[in-house]
Amino acid sequence: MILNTDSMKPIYVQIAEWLEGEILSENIKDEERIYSQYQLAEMFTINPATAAKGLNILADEAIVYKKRGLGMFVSPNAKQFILTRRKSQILGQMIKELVMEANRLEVSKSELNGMIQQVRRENEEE
Amino acid sequence: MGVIHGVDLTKSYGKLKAIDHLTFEIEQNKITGLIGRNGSGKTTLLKMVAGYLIPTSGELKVFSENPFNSLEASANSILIDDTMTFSDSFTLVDILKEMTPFYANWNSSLALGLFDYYSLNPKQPHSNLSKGSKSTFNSIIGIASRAPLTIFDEPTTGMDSAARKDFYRALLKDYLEYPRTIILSSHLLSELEGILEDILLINQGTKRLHLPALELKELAVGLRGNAQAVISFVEGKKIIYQEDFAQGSLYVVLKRELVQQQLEQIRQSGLEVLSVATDDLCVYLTAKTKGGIDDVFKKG
Amino acid sequence: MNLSAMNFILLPLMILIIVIVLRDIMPFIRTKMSGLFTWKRSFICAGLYLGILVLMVPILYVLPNEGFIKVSNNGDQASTLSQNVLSDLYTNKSNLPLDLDKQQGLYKTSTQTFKTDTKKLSFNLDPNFNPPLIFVERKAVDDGEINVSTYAGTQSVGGIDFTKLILPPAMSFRNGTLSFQSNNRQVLDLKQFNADVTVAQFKNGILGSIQSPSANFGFGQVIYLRIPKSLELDKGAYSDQIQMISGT
Amino acid sequence: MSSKKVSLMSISFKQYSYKLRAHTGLLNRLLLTQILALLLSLLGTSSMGAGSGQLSVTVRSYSANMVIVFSILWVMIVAVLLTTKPYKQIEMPLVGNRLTGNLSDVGLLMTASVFAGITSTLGGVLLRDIMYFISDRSTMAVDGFFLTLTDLMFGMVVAILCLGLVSAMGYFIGVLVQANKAFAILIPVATIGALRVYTHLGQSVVEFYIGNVSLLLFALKVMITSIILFGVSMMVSHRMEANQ
Repeated sequence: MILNTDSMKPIYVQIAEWLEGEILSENIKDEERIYSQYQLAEMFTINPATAAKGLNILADEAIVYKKRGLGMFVSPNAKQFILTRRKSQILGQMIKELVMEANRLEVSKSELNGMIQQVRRENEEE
Repeated sequence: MGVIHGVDLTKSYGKLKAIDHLTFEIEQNKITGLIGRNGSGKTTLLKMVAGYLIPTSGELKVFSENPFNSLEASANSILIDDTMTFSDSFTLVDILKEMTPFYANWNSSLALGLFDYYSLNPKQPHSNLSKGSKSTFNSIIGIASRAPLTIFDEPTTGMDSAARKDFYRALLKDYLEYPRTIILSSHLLSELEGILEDILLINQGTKRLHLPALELKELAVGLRGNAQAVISFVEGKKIIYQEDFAQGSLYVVLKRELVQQQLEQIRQSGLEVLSVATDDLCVYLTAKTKGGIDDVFKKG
Repeated sequence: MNLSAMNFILLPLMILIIVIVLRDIMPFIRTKMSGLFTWKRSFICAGLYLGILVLMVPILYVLPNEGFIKVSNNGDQASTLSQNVLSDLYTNKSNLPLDLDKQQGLYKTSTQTFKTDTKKLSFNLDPNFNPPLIFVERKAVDDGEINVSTYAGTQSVGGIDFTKLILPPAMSFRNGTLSFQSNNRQVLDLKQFNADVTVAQFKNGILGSIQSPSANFGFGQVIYLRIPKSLELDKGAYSDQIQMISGT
Repeated sequence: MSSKKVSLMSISFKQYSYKLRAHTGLLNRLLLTQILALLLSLLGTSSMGAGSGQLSVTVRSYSANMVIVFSILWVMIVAVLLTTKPYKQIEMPLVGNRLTGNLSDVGLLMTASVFAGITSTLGGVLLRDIMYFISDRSTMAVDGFFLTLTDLMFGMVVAILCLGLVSAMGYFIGVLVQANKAFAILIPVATIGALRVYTHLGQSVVEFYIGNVSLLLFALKVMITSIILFGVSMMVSHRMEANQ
């Protein structure tokens, strides 16, 4: 992954999201050791403090936990937790914006639903 | 723990104050970016830190010692800039060997490894190098020296973008392996922002900001939209930058903390809430006058 | 002495050339050949240079001390001596005949023997010739031979005795006439090695090292003739220069 | 991170060893200068002539004087050059301070003086060897040709001392000029002025150093003067900023 420095999102948030993605795709499984801040710093050419902050976001949400002297490990049910949270927060926020944009473009409720159905169908066909 | 302490530091050349009552502290084993526009006093400050120049007034301590003419400070620091000169008696590889006895932590294998990687001509004298190759070569010395205080003054001048990326990556990797205090000066923040921990922004010899790089990104917020609506929200607040955007439209930049509570409200009133690119923010913070280049044309 | 004035012009000129070499040509060469003169190569050059110079010392000491002009440290004395001898000869004061060969201050430059069958000896001297003194001694016997010896008085410049380098006058004998022809003007280019100023100042003092050495010059040549007992002598126009030495 | 203690002398020596190799360009110039001076010396340095009627005699004197004088000029130029910005700039990437820079310069100048003193004196030997083979010995005075080893050693020591003294003067002048450019005009003006007012000044200064016959006394005078000159140079440059 290449970080997008111009993005609105701070780099550490991008790091946290990338790590969540790794957990979601089960590249890192439950109870497995997650990358250290130094590994992350080297992987993404970022300052280790930035990487640490990304890890801290996950730690704050208990997605990872610290084992003394051993590093950070993925919590049990981390994947489930991420899925739930993303559904409620990220998807919720996106839908909010989607609805706002639809309103601005004067798209009716049924029209919007139709468009969503359409995209889902297309994805299923693929 | 701080490695460099500056208190009320001033350096003047005649009437011109290159550094003007600057108080700052650089912390140990952090990568700090010294950001400022051309002529903002970056080089003067770094040369004082490296012990080349005497402060006109104020106090400066590096490793708790006055760096000017200090052997101790010199042994623990290195300043890499484009004025570094080497005798034509030395080939590039000679120079790398010659540096070895001076710097206690010098990493020869790293120096030669980087040298090979950049495929510079080992038999060439330093004075014949192109600007970019010179910067590249000098940066090898800076990285390999592993000086407890390593200072780079505009290290990527003339380098192509691939070489810049390689430099930042090499510096970071060696920093991870061997943490030390590093100062990087640049007029351009964006490309090195990622590897920085702290940012010291100076303008006309004075400090504008000194904060962790992570905070800079969230320091300011931009509001764009209907001029009246924007004004109603920012009334009475200190505006960092403002620009007439389109007919009846206004773009303002101000500290995020001033409007943090109102952000939701602002969004709902149809204004765009934008994050401000750090580079732009630096430009706004170091602008000599209010407004931008556009004002020149308006008046004309 | 005008040559030392030339040196005064030459030295600043050389310094100027050096300055030009250092100032203008060197940077040009340096940019052209930068990278060529690495410190290793320069050290090798300097080492070789020093090595060669050091090697020159033993070479100097094994060079045979031959063929040089011996410098007489009593050149002035010898010169005075020769003058005295000659004036004695001229005024006929000395006990003669003298063995000039053994006389200090005189150096025999040539000897020649001519057979004569005439009864009379006449002379022919080149008018361009700085007139030499001719001494004539009658031998006790009639052997029909004229023995000619030429001598030169000690000549030295700055202690360098170059008497031996002086060419004898060219002479010929035909039909009872002994002719002396002038050589072309003889030019001698002498060389001497001086101590460097670093050493000289301690030996002679700063002024002593600059002082020019003395020259003893010009006391000309002497021709000594030994003629058969009964040979008639015709001094001709040269009676001033020809001096009979009365034998016993 | 505690900073390591560094020794002044060890850094000075490292700088000296660095500069020795960095400034080989100056060494090359010495060789060039000496070879040129040697070639000129083959012409003979001073001559006198005399003539009488049939005979004209010139005596050419040969010695290493020109090589020595040129070497002295060289060391003077080197000493001044070392204080100038382009030469000081090569210290910048190195560990050190003003003092180590000065000490290493002094070391360099001493080395230069020793090398130039030995080579210029030996130049006289080379000159003799060359003359032996290329010139007619029957016109060459033997006196002074075979240098004694003592004279050779003596000459070297004196040459080295002279070169050292001149380098100290050059360095001192260079430092003064760097401290204040006005000295570039002031020094020549003052020198010429002093020589005008006290006509014998030059002579008495020369007399002071070489107007005695004891090598030991000469060496002592030269060394003390050099130490004073270098010492003052160091004090003057102590507060000077690098790379201004």
